[in-house]
Amino acid sequence: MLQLYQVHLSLGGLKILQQLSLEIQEGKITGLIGPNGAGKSTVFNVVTGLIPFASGSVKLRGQEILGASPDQVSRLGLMRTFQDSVILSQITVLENLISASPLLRDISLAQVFFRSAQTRQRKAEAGAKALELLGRVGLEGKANSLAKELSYGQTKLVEILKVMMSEAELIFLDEPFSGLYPEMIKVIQSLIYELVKKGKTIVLVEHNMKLIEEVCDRVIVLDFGEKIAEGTFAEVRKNKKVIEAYLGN
Amino acid sequence: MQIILNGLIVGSAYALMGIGFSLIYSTVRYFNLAYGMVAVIGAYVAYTLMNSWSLNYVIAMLAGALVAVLIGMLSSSILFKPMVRRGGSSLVILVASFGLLIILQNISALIWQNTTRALSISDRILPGYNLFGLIITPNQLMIGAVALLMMLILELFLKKTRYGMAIRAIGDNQELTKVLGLKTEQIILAVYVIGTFISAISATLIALEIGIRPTHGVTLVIKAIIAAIIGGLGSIRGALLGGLLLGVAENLGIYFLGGQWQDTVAFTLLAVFLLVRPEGLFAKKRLVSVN
Amino acid sequence: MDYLLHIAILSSIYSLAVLGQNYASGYTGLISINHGAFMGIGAYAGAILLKWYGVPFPVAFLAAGAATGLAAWLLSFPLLKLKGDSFVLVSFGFSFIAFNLFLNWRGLTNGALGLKAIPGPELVNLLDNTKIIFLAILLALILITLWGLHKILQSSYGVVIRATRENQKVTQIAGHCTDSYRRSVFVLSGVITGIAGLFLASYISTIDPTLFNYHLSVLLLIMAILGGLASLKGSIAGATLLIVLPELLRFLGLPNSILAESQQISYGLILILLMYYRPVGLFGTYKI
Amino acid sequence: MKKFLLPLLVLSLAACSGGEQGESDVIKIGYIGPMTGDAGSYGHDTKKGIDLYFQEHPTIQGKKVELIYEDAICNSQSAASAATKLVNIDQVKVIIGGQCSSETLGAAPVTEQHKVILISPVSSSPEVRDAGDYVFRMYPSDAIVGQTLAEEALKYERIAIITESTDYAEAYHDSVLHYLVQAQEVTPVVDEIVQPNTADFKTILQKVQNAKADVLLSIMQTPVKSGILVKQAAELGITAQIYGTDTLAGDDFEQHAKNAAKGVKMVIVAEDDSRAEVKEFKKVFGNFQAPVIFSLKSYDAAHVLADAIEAVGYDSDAIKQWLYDMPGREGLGGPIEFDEYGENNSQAGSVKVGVEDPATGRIVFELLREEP
Repeated sequence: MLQLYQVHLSLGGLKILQQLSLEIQEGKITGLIGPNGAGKSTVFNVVTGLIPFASGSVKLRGQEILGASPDQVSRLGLMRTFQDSVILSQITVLENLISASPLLRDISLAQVFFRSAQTRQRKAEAGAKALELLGRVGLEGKANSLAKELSYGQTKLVEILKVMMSEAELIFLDEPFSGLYPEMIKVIQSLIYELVKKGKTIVLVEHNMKLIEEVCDRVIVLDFGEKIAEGTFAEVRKNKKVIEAYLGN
Repeated sequence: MQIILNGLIVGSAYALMGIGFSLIYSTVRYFNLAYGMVAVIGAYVAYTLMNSWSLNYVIAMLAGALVAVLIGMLSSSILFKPMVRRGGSSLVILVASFGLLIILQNISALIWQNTTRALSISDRILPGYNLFGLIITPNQLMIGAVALLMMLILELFLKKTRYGMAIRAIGDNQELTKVLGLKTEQIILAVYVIGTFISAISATLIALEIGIRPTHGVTLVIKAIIAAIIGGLGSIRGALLGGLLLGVAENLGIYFLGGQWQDTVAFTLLAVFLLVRPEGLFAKKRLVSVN
Repeated sequence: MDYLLHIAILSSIYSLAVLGQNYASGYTGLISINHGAFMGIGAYAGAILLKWYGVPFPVAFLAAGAATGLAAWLLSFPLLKLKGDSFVLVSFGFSFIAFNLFLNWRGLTNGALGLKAIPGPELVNLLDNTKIIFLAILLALILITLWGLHKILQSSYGVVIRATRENQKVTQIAGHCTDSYRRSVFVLSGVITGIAGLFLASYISTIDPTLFNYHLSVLLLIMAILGGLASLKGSIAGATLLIVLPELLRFLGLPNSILAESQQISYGLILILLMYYRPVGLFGTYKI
Repeated sequence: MKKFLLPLLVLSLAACSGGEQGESDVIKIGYIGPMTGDAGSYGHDTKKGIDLYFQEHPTIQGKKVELIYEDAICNSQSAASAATKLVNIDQVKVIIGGQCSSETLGAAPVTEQHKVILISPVSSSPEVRDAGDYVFRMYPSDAIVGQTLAEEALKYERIAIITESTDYAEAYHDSVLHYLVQAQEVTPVVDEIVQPNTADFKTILQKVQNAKADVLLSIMQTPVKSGILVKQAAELGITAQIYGTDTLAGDDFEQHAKNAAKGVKMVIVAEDDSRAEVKEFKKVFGNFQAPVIFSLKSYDAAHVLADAIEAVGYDSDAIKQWLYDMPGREGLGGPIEFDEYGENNSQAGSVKVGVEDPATGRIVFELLREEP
């Protein structure tokens, strides 16, 4: 599904990603773990085009996307959440969700005026889907209130719903569980399983090892921008380099 | 060549304004448009001191700068700090600072009328000195000398003193300094004092050439912003070079294109820099910040 | 009676301009202090055609919109690369450049002498009191603009541009090319403001560069913020208040020497108090 | 929508109650001028000139005179607002006003439409000539005065001109250039324009220096600009003879130019100092913020208007006709006679030169005694 080959990123002498090569298999949940500052979020930022000045090659289903702009990458079916969950605060929760729907893409002024029935219909369709998703997690009451009124947990939840709205094939989740109490984690876990059931590929960055073991099929370990181990959680757990990286070098 | 000399002299005054502005911006992270007007009020005070109490130019300039510092600190503590505490975004503060600029501009128009007040070192107009073919007028000499002096003092202050290093540290990373226990409130106040002091000196210097008018508040702050952005926001050396570059470019524009295109040249220079090198000459490239 | 019509016409012209300003600043977060320059471009483009080439008013109307749209489109390339403070400052810089162009391109704009005797729309002469028809045309134009903007803002297009206002990166991640949206918003807001400029020119029939300097750009922004960012009726309320207020001051008989200065100081105070207590203004829904 | 109609209603109530005064007991005269802003000093002096006249002659046809002052901040849009208010609310038939040409041009369409007399004491731009047949002006058009300056310049070989890009200065510059190039086929060696707000002339003066011009015409909107130009020219050691226009004299000029003003000449529509009533006027007036001629012209405007109303009553058409037919007369500010365009071009410019007043050591401008 996604191949990174010799991806290198350095900023003013500081090597952030060093000749990183890795592969994400389709339909699986891959965990991306490593101590703080290993470059996990940076990988997300490079692949999704937020950081344009990395070198090497990134192929999504065989198509080179390094250097493409975030919206071009997104159109190829890739969606992500953010570590510190950035929400569009001064618009409604419903609007937050439908802004991620492919139905709202490439609307031109001409379509608004001359094919207004069609655009209205597509917006209504996206709205219905959003309401249905909100209903599933008991947030439909918040649909028309401004997103800034959501609690931290609810914001995390809405971010996952946004990913589901985008119907993306490849999904990057950046610490979706951090700072949540157990029932909320259960809800998000069920949503993730639902995504996998639909044949989506997920890359998960998370510090809670119990969740990684429970959720991920494969795991890739990064340290100082380098891949130091790969395999199932059990194999990786025994790997000496991983222990060393975590327990302190 | 004379044109470039004229440009460097005026540029050194712009550089001073730019340095003060860049210094303040690097610590407080918002644009204070009233900065230029506070400086002009410093020049007005110097003017009044010179005329009513016939103080000599340099003493009046320093006194005027102290008054400007007072106003600067007042505006920071009464208006800007509470707004930052209430979580106002930098845009909100920019618009509020524009409101303050309009108020100060019209108050000085009421006090000193809307005419252009003259400021000069001596009663008689003395012809310029001739240095191997280049003419340098007494005013230009004063501007260049004082500007250079101020820059040296600032450079020493930032490099040698404890406060200086703290200011540079806070410039790089605001959270870091909070963690290190440096009292950011005090440092921000210190930066305001220094920045406003320098800007008032520079405004009083420029006044030697073009007099003092309430509308100069806006033009000066714009020149300071251009110098600061070209040099790279937050970098002192950058603002210095940005100011000089701006001064020379303006004067070359006046000579070759004609006097009426002075502002246009200044803004085109800014636009070109923002297109080619948005982070300016010396600023560091930053990793992406999402919000 | 005429005086009331005069104020109503000025208020509608400025309301139209502030609708343009608010469409860019309130709904799409492009806080620009250069819409005064757009009004100038529209005014001069239309006035030159009307006065020297005697074109019928509708042609000048289209020309004013097209000229301002083109200027906005060209300006959008350097400007949209910037965000936050630098966007505001460079847009402020453009209002200086535009003022200089009006002042010094003597061949086209007759420089500081300005243009005199700019004819108004032909319809106006149906009635002897030209102001009534003038006001009618303006109100019709405002209604059309309100209907159009309302339609855009309720549509999915409106959702996307407000999303770009909140956070460009997140909206890009959601698959929208934010720059093309911001560009089309900036151009349309320029066109609306340019047409308001044309009506100002043909109403007071004599224009000179000082009418369109940075003061006008600042006034339009204050009107948008006072009325309320991201609010259509706020734009109209803000514009009307700041036109009617100074005229009221004429009746209070303040000693003239401090009249203009006190008026300006009240603008400054309004700005600070608004930013401090109620950044959304009277009817606004967006806090910058 | 209904929210903003409220202020309009309030306004109309205030307006209607004030408007309905009968023909009866008061003659209302409007005034439009820049009370504040950069040209505030002009507005101040012209207003004072009118006040002075109506203090001396408080009534016309036995009726009390009421003056209504409106500020137009040297801007055509506010002039239009001021004129509309005066014409509709105060229902004046006569307005003394428009000091800046942009004000007169802004107010003219409103006064023309309502057939109200607009008499401008000091607008000098040639554009005002055909602003309307109810529009009159006391000050000769720049086209005439410019000619005198051009003739003075022709006494030298290499002419340099520096102009500020404002309405008055550019109009004046065009008439001087027109006369030099068309009439005399002489082209200036330097013809530069400077921006209105900044005033750093050194680089342009460098051009004048390099072109070895022997005469420099400084056409500026305000005295302070000429003052700075003269100062910087002296600093750069420029030897060319400097000529200013009627906006040169003023205390701002003196503050900046100081001793460098010695020998600077200026062409101005000058009042004749020798006349006793002019000296008397100056004594009564006190200190001048703008050139003396401005307040004299506004005094004359009030005088001519009062005589017209006295003769034909408070009716604008009658007043218009009376003014056109008015025989030439001698006002404080010089001869007054209106041509068919309402212009008063019966006065050419005269030359003054800066001489050091031995008593105070200050530079004072006196009429050049020997005629060229």
